[in-house]
Amino acid sequence: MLILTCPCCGVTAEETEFHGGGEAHVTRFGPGSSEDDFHGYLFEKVNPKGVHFERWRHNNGCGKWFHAARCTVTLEVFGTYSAQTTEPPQDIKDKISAKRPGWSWREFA
Amino acid sequence: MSEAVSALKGASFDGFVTVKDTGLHGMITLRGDLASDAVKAAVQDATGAPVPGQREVSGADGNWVAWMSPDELLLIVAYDAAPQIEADLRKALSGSHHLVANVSDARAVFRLSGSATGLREAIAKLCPVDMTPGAFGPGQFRRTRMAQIPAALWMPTDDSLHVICFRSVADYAFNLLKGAAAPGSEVGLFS
Amino acid sequence: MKRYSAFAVAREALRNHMGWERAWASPEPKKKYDVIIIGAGGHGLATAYYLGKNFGITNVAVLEKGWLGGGNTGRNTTIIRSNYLQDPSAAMYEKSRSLYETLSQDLNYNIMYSPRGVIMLAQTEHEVRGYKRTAHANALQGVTTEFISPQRVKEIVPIINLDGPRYPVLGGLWQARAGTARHDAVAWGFARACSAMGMDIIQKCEVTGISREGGRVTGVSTNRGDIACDKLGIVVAGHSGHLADMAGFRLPIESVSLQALVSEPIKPCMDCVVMANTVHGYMSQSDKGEMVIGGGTDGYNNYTQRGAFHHIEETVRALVETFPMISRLKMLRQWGGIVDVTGDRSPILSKTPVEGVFINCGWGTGGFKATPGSGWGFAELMAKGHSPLCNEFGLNRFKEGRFIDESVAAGVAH
Amino acid sequence: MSTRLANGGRLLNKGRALEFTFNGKRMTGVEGDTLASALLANDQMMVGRSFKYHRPRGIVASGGEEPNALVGLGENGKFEPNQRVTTTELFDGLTCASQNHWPSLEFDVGAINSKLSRFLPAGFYYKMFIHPRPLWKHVYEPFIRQSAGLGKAPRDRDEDSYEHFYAFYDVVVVGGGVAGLQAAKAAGQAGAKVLVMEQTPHWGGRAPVDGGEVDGLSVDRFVEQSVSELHAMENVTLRTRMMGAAVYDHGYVMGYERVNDHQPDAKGPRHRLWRIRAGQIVTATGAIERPLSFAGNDIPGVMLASAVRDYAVDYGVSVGDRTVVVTNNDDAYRTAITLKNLGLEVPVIVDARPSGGGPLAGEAVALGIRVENGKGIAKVKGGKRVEGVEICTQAGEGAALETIKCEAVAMSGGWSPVVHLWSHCGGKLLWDDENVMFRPDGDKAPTGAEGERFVIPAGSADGCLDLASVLDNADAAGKAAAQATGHTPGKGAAPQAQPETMTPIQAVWMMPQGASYKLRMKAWLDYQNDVKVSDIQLAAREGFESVEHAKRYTTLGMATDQGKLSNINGLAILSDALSQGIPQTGTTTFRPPYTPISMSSIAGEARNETFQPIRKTPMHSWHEANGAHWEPVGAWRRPYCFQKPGESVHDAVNREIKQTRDSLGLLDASTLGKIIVKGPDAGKFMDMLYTNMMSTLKPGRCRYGLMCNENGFLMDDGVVARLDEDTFLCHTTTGGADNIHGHMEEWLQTEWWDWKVYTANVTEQFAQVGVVGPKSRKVLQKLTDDDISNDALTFMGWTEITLKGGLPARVFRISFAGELSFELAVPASHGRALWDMLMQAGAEFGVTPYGTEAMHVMRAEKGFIMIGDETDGTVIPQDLGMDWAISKKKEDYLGKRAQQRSHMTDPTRWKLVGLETLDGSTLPDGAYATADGTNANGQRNVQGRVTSTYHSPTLGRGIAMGLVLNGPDRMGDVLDFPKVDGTVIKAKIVDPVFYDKNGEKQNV
Repeated sequence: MLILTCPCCGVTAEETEFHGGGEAHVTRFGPGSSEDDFHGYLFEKVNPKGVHFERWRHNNGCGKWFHAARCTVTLEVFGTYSAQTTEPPQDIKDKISAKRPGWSWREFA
Repeated sequence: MSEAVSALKGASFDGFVTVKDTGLHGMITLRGDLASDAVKAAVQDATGAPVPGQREVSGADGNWVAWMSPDELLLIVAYDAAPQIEADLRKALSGSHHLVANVSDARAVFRLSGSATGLREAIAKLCPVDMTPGAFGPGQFRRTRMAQIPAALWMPTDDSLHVICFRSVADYAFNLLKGAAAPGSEVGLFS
Repeated sequence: MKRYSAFAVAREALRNHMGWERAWASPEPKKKYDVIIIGAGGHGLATAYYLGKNFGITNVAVLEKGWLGGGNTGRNTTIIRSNYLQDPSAAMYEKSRSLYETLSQDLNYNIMYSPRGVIMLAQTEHEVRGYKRTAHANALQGVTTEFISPQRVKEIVPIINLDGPRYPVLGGLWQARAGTARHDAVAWGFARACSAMGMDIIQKCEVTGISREGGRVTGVSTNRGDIACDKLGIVVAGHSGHLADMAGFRLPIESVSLQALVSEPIKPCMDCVVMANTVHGYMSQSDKGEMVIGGGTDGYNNYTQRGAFHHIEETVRALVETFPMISRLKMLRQWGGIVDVTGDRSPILSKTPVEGVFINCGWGTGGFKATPGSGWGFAELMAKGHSPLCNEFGLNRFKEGRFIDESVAAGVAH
Repeated sequence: MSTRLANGGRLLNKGRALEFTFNGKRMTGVEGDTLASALLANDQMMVGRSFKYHRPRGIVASGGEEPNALVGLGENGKFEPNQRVTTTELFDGLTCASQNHWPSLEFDVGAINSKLSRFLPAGFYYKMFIHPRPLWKHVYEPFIRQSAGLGKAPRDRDEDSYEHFYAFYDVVVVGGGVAGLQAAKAAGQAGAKVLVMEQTPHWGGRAPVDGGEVDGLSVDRFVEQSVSELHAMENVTLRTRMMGAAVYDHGYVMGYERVNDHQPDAKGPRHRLWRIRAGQIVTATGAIERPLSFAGNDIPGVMLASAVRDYAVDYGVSVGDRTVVVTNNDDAYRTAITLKNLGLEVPVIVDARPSGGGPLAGEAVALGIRVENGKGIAKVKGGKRVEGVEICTQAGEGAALETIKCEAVAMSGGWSPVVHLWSHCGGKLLWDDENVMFRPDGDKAPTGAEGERFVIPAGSADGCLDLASVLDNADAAGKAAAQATGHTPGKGAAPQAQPETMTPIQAVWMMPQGASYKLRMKAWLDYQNDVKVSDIQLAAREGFESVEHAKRYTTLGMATDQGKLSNINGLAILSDALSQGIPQTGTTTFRPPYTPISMSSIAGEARNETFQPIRKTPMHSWHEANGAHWEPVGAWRRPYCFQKPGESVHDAVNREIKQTRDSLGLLDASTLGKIIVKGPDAGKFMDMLYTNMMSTLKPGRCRYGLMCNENGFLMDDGVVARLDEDTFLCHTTTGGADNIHGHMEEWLQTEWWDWKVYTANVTEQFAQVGVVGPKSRKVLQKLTDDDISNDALTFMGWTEITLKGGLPARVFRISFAGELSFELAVPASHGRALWDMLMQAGAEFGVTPYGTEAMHVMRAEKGFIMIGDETDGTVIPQDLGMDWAISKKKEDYLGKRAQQRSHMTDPTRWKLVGLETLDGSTLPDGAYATADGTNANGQRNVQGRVTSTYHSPTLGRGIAMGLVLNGPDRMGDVLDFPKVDGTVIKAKIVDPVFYDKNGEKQNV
């Protein structure tokens, strides 16, 4: 039973106040995009054993979406941050680098 | 004009705390830039209360402003005053990007009173919220889950607590609170 | 291999059971195999078994990083049914169910297939329509099911509460020949039979890399050395994404935790399996007397084989309402498994971008019931390059938008 | 025989006698007894039968580890099977019965299995019952099933209530023994907010039984003092009768509080499940004594040495006048000494260690007790109770040296720390060779939300076996927990106890070492599941080498005690058989809960009325009072129809339809979702949400729209009204409001966050009533002075009106039934009043409220689709011939790209048509249209299916809609729809609009 801190209302609450929304920082591909791009956007999830950037909604709270960086093996939460961004903020990446040397994700590390 | 009625028409229950449907309140949803002077002024004029801080509620007895999210407030006023306030807010905020909606009839409000520790216990049976004095108290506004429905809590005073939920589940919420306050089920924790 | 029988047991009893041989050998890996299967769960072992039985391919190794049958095969709620809506699913699960019927005899190992029947409760008008549709589809698919009245439901399951305050029981989809089997025994029986055919089941052997040459697989590296192969089958459920990564392709898969629990054993009180999807719970009673209960999946990627308590809570709450008599039973044990879920919640049995590499995954919460069928079809796919059972379950279906979506019928849970 | 002693019994109030019955036999105990101690006081040695062989079973332990003594407790609505007598407090009037036997405990037919045991080794059923196949289903399995299970299945509804409680602490200490109390003190004094939970009603754990001194106080005085100090601390909470049931991720602890089990008639909940979030968890859960594996170690009267001691000291109960003690460690000597001091006989202490024990042994000898070193028990004599033991040399093969008469055997194989809670969330163990135990590996603790360690073992749970080290260890644990939660622990030293000198334990897994097969197959490991040493050895021989394989093959440790007594002994035997070290073998996984917890406590308050929320409209009470036949729609409850007295559902539906089409009907449409979308970019946003062009909608007008998900599939539909230049009101399906609002917010917050759009879900603000039928304008006009004529309010328009009396309302002139109709929206608080007004005003037109079924039939007569019927998550608007609702002009909308995929544009996709049976009958729900031949898997080919089918009272025949291969191009074709019984209904492909094709009726 996870605890998460909602960066939008600042509350730290248990999982039951939240709703998971899957992989974060996925680029939307619309009409005109290639078959592979569209397929990648809709279906190909990273599903890593390790650091995962994911979306959550505080649905039994302020109702806002936010992002979390979480380890899928230990369930450690490295941090939560605004959903209005296209890549994880530097401080979160630094924190992960400190705790998981050599980790990598897409172009970030 | 027909008489407006709340979901449970003032029903009440006496357990180790008293649970009562507080009847109708005027409620207005305001979405906009809460930091803007326009919103601050409009809210002040409408309710006499300032824009509350994050997860806080401002105002007093029947005139509250609750922080719902970074861009949303819930104004709680007298039921009959709501239409006028709604109009005033619209006027005051015209020009800025905002949303104002009269939602006075969309919700039910319950008041828990009596034992100051008892009402904390009753809520702690239903909501995953730390109800310890110091962790939660007057001035705070907490949106959360009450058993299987979304709800929000605030404490006008140390010995009273308000629960707000959607109107359609008022029955369910009332039954939950009755069970939580049932005589003999005291936990004796916050005393 | 010495045959198992009541006579054999009696004979051994007189020798203090000293004469029993190993159920399966524990060999050292060879340098090369025709086929390597990664994953000695039910599906992997069944694949190996049918490769040998149906296609005479016995130079096969099944590599297992832990102990065989130690994944979802040993963690599920043992339900076997084939009352699926979509043709490809119904074909796969019915093939599997019919194989289960004679599996004990085929393997000379009692896997305790018990066709005690499965009821899926219809508790909304929408579910009623959904299950009636499924019954019609099943009739044309050669799957015997019927939509039954609440009274019939009550006759079959006397302990059920038909008119709960929330969702009255409006009927049910009844498959009399569905049932359960002893999950461990399925893995053990297949393992014993594979070993008897001369296949190598290599436990505690973790694959660390997949080697390729010119887009073709050449072998695997493991903690017990490199092993060459012509064909490679990846059958590792929740860890599929990880293995696909090694082979250099991605899967439309997410791994989440699924939970189950059992009560303390009580005397028999419910003969069949009951699934109540509206309230998210299902329950059966094991031969041991435990009520076996299936829970929900977490809403987030998880590799811990643990889950959050509120899923257990939701399931138990639903079942206490549906079967009030379990209220005073106690939960004995609770556990989780990692399931791999695809974009349409149907499995993938497919060739891959890497020649010679085949993938069997995405069974989500429904893998156990498909074990022999999946092995049968996947073995055919690996041996011949195509299989009617597997054709619709290809990887490319997501690109084409050709989904096999079972959730459209009311019966979404497995 | 076992009896109550004249003296002893520190937990008893002998002044108060309590009556209870066991198998109908009246017995007497005293206040403070557990059911176990009371049964023993009444010489009830045999209390049950084992699972497989139905062997006689007696009480072995004194706590939650008890594998044998399970009873059916209470009656009717308070009956509970498999209740452990050792953890059941005695109360006046308690009734219980033993389990798993027929016809009686004393004489049990099933005991025949015991005679056959050599033919029923581990896993025998995998090897038998294979041929002939039918016999398994019809003979073998039914037999196995009948003989399976333990307690009776409850019959009646549970009379009690249950609840949850959410609590938050810096430090949660599990276990109220000296270790728990000391850890709590250390953490409490540092200022941490602490909860201490103890599963029994008493503080102090085992220490008071074993004695000793702390800081010059007797240990029980020390316990009292610690408890009162803790009570005095504001920041410390103490709870008894509360078990630490489970530890989950991120410091989540389950506390299982048995509030009223000991006073079943008291008010309040029976159980309360505490859901606690802890910064740090201190597991001061103690240790459990291990049995020894010798032949006949399962005969009633063979007990753990510590349990024999507990019953004597805590409950003043002697389990026998003559007790033989057998051990491989010093601790068991305490039992002998205790018994001797109580004036009971201890004929001999059998110590497997050649060199014997330490000071305690000396003490025993000084008391005149005979001690035999290097010896073991070859076998226990007796059937339903112990009669004696055969002594042999431990090193030998079991040749009897002498037989000693006795009534009880107190055994000790050493102690195993209770590591369950440590392990639940991933804490690892290490094997301690010196102390012969698995204990927590401090370097591999469970980690929490921040990657921090959040469980700290304390006292004997951490492998400390004497009082002095327990206190040191626990004090350190408490301080560490406080530190880790941001508090500064005091510098003070831990309370001091006299360190004890003990001779080391010697690992003894088999007694005697070289026991013959005959002895090994009578040496029990798992008492409840009847797993013996020989079974584990068989498993090993057959290749079940993983500890998980051996467990599952033999069922070792899978009984209701979850192997608390058997697991370590079992895996030691397995290791030995595989000639590998115990650490190489490892343990099985520890799964929650620690001991079983009630299902009802997990369900908590969610039962009956509060099982799940039911959403009710403002008119709900009227519906209830007027014959509503309810249908759950999502969380809502809607009338399916309104039954008049004596009227069938079918007739009611037909009446409602006829009346509505002829004159006037009312529909409570309050459940429809209503979402406001407002802002400068609202139009742009609406164009992305809907497949239609919404930005061009004029204020005052309505437009029907479709919404797809990114995968292209139709997800919702409804009427959109433009309220003003930058405000839209979106109506959604009844089930859809919350999802669609969430869907909108998701796109606004996570993809288009720079767009200036706000949304608000105002579904519950409005009560909405459909006023439907030729007379609808008339009745509405009676209620308002505003102009609602066809010119003022044209079809698909909306306006604000004021009802007589001044109530403002919105009127939407839309129609889902195909008649002239208006939807009226008023504030929910006036919903019931509006309904009453309309009923009154409509009386002269025979106004008829109608339900969801009439609504469905009428929309089907009109060929309108219904989300969930025509759509099922795999249908795209193009399938439904709704291309008219898909804007060609728009570059993009959610789902557009997906709809360009090859399978979505495939011309052979099934398309929507009407279906008309040739014989006028009604097609069955979900029927399929067959095509020639079968597919590659031998399944019958199909070419279409029914999506909606009803009897139309208006047309007096069955009507249906369906999706059919090339349907729209095959008007007039006749299809075969087989019913499940095989008979075929023929239906013709027709236009889906069956009623008022030109839409004249809605446009007057």
